[in-house]
Formats: sequence, C-alpha cells, structure tokens
Amino acid sequence: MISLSSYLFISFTLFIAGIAVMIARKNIIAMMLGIELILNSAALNFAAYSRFVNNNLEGHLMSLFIIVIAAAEAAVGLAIVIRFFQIKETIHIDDAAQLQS
Amino acid sequence: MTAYTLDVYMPVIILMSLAVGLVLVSVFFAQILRPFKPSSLKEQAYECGEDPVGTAWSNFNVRFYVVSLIFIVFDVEGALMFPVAAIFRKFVAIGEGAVLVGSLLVFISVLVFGIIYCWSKGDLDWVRSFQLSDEQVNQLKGIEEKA
Amino acid sequence: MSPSLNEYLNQFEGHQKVIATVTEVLGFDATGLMTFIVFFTGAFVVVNVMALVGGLGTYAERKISADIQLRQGPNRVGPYGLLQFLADGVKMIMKEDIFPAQADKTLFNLAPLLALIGVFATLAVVPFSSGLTLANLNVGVFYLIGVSSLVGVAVFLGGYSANSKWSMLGGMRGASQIISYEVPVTISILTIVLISGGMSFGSFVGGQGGFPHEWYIFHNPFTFIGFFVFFVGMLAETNRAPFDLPEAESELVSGYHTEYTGMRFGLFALAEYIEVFVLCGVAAAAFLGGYRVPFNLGDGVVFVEKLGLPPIIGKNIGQVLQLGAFLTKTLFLYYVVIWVRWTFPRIRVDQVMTICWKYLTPLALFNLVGVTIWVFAFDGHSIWDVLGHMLSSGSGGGHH
Amino acid sequence: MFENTLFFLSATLTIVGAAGVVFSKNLMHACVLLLGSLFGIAGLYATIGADFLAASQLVIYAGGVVILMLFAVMLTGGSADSSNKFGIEKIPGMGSTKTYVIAGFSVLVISFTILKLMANFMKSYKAGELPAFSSTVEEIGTLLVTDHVLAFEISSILLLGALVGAAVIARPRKG
Repeated sequence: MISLSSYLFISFTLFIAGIAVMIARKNIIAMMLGIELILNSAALNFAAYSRFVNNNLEGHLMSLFIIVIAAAEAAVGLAIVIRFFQIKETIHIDDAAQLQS
Repeated sequence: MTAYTLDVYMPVIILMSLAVGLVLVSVFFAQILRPFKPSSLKEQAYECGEDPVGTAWSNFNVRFYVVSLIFIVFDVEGALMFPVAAIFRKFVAIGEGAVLVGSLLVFISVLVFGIIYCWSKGDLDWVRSFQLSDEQVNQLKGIEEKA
Repeated sequence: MSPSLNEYLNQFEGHQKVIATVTEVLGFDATGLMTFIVFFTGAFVVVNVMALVGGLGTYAERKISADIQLRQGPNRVGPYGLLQFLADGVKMIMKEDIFPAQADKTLFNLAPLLALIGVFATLAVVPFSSGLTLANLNVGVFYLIGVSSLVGVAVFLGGYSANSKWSMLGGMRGASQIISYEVPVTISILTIVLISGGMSFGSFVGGQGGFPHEWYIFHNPFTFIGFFVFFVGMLAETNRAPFDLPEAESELVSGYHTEYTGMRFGLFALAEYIEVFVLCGVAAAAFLGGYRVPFNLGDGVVFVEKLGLPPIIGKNIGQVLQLGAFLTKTLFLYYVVIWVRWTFPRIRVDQVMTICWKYLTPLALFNLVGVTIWVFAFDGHSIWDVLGHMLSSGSGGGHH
Repeated sequence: MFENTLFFLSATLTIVGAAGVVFSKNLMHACVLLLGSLFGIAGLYATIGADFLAASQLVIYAGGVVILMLFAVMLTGGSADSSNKFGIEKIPGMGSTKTYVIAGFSVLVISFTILKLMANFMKSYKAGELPAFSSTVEEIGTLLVTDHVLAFEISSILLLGALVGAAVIARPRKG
C-alpha cells in the first residue's frame, strides 16, 4: 500500500537518475537537468517525512525553500553556461578545464 | 481549515485525460479521412518559396535569456508571497497586521530593487543603444562633413 | 462556501438515493464510483461546451470583425453563417497532414497536446456557478497560473520542433512574451488574494457581492488599476492582438504554427480560444463578482421561501441565474477582447517588452503596495464602506 | 481508490520522466521529459496533502525553470550537440560486465547491512492513523511570517543576488 517507503523509493530512483545523468553526460545543460532531479528527490523526501512521521509543516517549508534555491541555482548556472558558450563555442564539460578564459 | 479528500483532484486528472483523448481521437479520424501524398517539396520548411538554408536550431540572442531570468525571479517571489498574502486579512483582524506589512514591504522593496537594477543596466531594453565613445562620434561627424 | 460539483449534488436527497440504489445493485460501496461518474459527466459536458465556445469564438471573431469593418462576414453555412465553425472543423480534419522533413517529429506531435492539456486542466477550477465548479482547490488560482504556463512551453516546442526559421522566431517570441506577461498578471492576482484572504476561487467570489460596488474592481483605486493591468497582461498571455507577435502574419508568416497543418493546427487554435475564455472567466471571477447575482438570488433561498418551490427546483433556478451572471460577464470580456483585436494595430516587439517591464510590472507592484497598505489601514473595507463611514460620522458630528 | 490511481499515475510519470532524462539522446527531449517528471512530482505532493507545494512546483518548475532550460538549450546552439550522448562507457572501468557484477554484489551487501542496522528503527516506527488532509496554505503562510521570517526575507535577498549575478554574467557584451 502507499506508505512512506513508496515515496522514499521514488525519491531514491530520482536521486540515482540524477547522479547517473551527472556522471554520464558531458553536456553542461544536461548535467544541470541531473541537478534538478537530485534537488527534487530531496524535496520529495522532506515532504514525505513531514506527512508520515512528523505531521507538521516544517518539511513542506523546507521543500519550498529547496524549490526556491533550485530556481536560483538554475538561473545562475545557466547564465554561466551561456557565458561559457559565448567564450568557448561549446558546452562540453571537458572544455571547462581552465579557470580564466 | 476545512478537511478535504484527494477526490478534489479527480476532475484535474479527468480533464487531462480528456485532452489526451481528444487529441488521439481527432488525429485518428484525421488519419482515416485525410489524403496522404507526401512529396519532398511539401515537406520542405516554408521559407517564402526558396530552398531552406541551414537549420533553424541555431544560436539565439541572449536577451531572451535575460528576460526569462527576470521572470523566474519574479515567479519565485510571487510563489513565496502568495501564502503570506492569503493570511494577511486574518493577521490584520487580530491586530498583528503591522508585522506582516513590514515583512511584505521589505520583501517587495528587495524585488523593486532588483527591477531598478536591471532597468538602470539596460536589461529591460529590447533594443539596446550602445554608447559611442567620443572618438567614434568624431569619426562619424567627419564622415558626415565629407559627404 | 463554494462546494465542488460533487458536494453540491450530495446535498440533495435524490442523489443520495441514487448512490444507495447503485450500492445495493452492485453490492459494494458505490460512493467513489458515483463521484467519478459525476465528475466525468461534468468534465465531459464542460469540455464539450468549451469546444463549442471555441468554435463559436472563431465565428464571433469573424462576425464582429466584419461588423467593425462594415462587411458581411460568414453568411453561407447555416442561418447567419452560424455553422461556419463546423465547416472549418470538417475542413481541418480533411486536410492533409504534413510533417516537415527536418522536423523533430516527437515534439511536433507533442506540442499541441501539451497546449491542450494545459488549457483543459485550467477548466477544473473555473467557477461557473457555486455548484458547477469541478474542483474547488484551496490553491485554485495558483494552480491555474502553474498549469496555464504549460501553454508557454507548448508554444516554444511548437516553434522549435518544426525546424523552420519562422516557427523558431515565433516560438521564441511567444514563449518570452508569455512568461514576461505572467509577472504583472500574477502580481495583479496577488492583490486580490490580499483582499479576499484566500487563494481559491470560492473565496474570491465569496468576498464579493452581486452589485457592482461590491465587486473587487471597485474595492479601492488600486484594484481598479489592477484590473486593467490584468486585462492587458491577459491579452498578451493569450497572444491576442495587439500582442499577437508570435503569429504576426506580416513579419513571421504565421509564427510558431507556420508548419502545422490540419488537425494539429486546429488543436492549437482550439487551445488558444479556450484559454481566452478561461482567462476572461478568471477576470470575471476575480474582479467582476463572478457568479454573484444581486439580492442573493443565486443561492435560491428566496425561491424556496417566498414562492414555496421545492428546494431542488429553487436551488437549481439559483444555479442557472449564477451561471447566467458568470457567462454574461465572461462573454462581455470575450467581446471586448475581440473588439480590441480589430481596433488596435499590432505593436512592435520591443514595445511588447517595454510595456511589460517598464509600465505594467511597476504599476502592478505599486498596486500591490497600495493594496497592502489599504487593507492594513482600513481593515479590508472597500472604499464605499470607508466613504460611507466618513459621511455618517461627519454628519453625526454635525448634529452634535 | 482514487488516491492509489493518482499516486500510481504520478509515480509512473515521475520515474518514466527521470529514466527518460537519463537515456534520451536529444537534449530538448530530455528537457521535456524532465518537465514530465516534475509534473509527476507535483502529483506526488498532491497525494501527501501538500497542495501549496504541488502548485508551487507547477508554477516554478513547469513555468519557470523548464522554460529557462529550453531557452538555454536554444542559446547554446540547439540540441544538435554530439557531446550529449549517454557516455558512461567513457568512464574508466564502466562498460565491462565485471563492473556491473561487482556493483550488484556490493549493492546487495550494503542494503543488507543497512537493513540490519535499521531494523530496530523500522520496528519502532508505527504507521499510525494519518491525519486528514487540510489546506496547508494558511499554515505555511503563518510559518513564513512567524518562525521562518528570516528565511523568508533572506530568500528574497538570495533571489536578488541570483538576479543581479546572472544578469551580469549573461549580459551581452558591447562590441
């Protein structure tokens, strides 16, 4: 039946998928998709624990702030990717080996 | 603080599946009824009668990104303000409104500061005007005078 | 306050009897099944009516534009050309479906579907009447904003997938325009949330009355400006003229649906017309009193008590009145949308962004601050209450 | 009954979307699949009564982050980039059968160990009667302006920082 472990399983799957994307992809934007998956798995965990164990809304609030931070992270990260592309004409992660352009 | 069951989401799921169903049914009927005679000319992308040159999936101007960047910040701040706005009346009714007004105004003023910054830096201009240096202006004046 | 369709039906004995009978016949608890049947019927009816509204929308658009330009408009198919939209639909189904050779076929198929899902899902929270609201979600208007942003993704994907330059430009423009104008629209709705103290449409409409001075548009000067900010933002979000840059014929051929033919194009158009209706409905519910009828005729108590009608008939007469009030306001706004389209010239792409970021958003933020202070200072009373109070206390002071 | 339907629909959408992000070759498809996955998560939030969280997930992710991602893909040359392949074979040691066998074995060992260690905790955890769903909007709002008011205000500063920083980085350079 639907219990805490169902949500934990889904969240685990998301986390593994995110890690796999981050390891296996060489495209920076694809890696950022992986980061979104990982952040979402964490947020889902918070919300699920808050329903099944704590019965208060602190977990929801935590998930809300995770979503906020994920949005800020995506904004800045993608800006860096775009700037990187303007300089190097590529978004391959292996080309980002230097600290200065 | 009324309790509810998950049945409230039933119409949402039903409507979404109706949308999928409508698309499937209409595309299926269209498949049966319509003619199907593909030719390479028909399948060309429309470019005013010319042969298409290159792909459309190329780099775009970065201003589209800056717009979506400002948008997402406003979106997130809106999402944070909605629950606070929803309880505002209650707090005013019990005489705690000043706290909420304070925190909301601080929140909004930070937002306003962001938009003022973007405005002053020209991120809100779709067509950017570039400031020419004095040398370039003089050069242009020289060209004008020659003409 | 504003129950969903199922809760509304549950208050009648007849419905309870039907559930009991079905439970007896089937041998298990049929409440869930009946809930499903009720919601499915409701959703099916709403979707069909909306498809009809979308179809008649195209007809109205052509007829009104003809009226404005002193032409006849469609007048051959059916009386007054009323069946023109059926002819158009048949034409769309019969048209050949062409896939551009270079297109991304998966996304090309997915884009109209996403647009339709996004628009249909918003229908769940539209308050047609106090009984005919499919889902009275606690987060109603926020949910509506979220789901309708799928249309932006669909416009972008529709433009992207065709791999045509016109489509691509239209898609980029469309997506950036839709997301930009979401900001003033969201902030305008936020002011209404501040006043009504809830995010569901039930609390929106419940806080207003049947008479214009009880509507939120006339609640205070800031909401009056806010309504126009919302309306302009709404025009831009649905790609209506004068903001129809994503499909500007003179610059971009046909914008993001240049390469769409036949039924796929029809689905995009249907989604667009239904979205206009839904957003007009939101404007009517949030600013213009929604389904409220003057003198509380809508809850039907008057018919039961004064005329002695049985409750089931009295309440349903009330519902019909409410539905009529909602549809009148919504269709009036729909008419204004079409009227605006044929009156104003299309604006330039840089003007679109300027209007959004330099005029509407600061104005919306100003409204937000103003409404916050108003609600705090006057404890949520409208300007009429405040004026009335001042007048009565002033005259009272004169007597003493 | 409907709870289960909603849960399984959302869970399927979430997992299929996440798997699609991992395995799709096309970056644009990966973005759309991520959108599906995020929609599924919104549905999952709905099943645990977090209605406001579900709606914020829709507003922020479906409306904001995914569009941002799609724009970024377009701004960096579309999805025609060949570097987007699922290149797990390039990592040393990956791609050979031996690695997968050892990995499966170690997963078994680790999960058994964890289960043994966690057994006591699991026994003490009783799935009691869950409370009925109620609107979370008011409580979240109250928490945001009472206990967590600092986080609320700081998140606005964080977003301001993100806006300014990202605008400075992404701003087109003159000349």
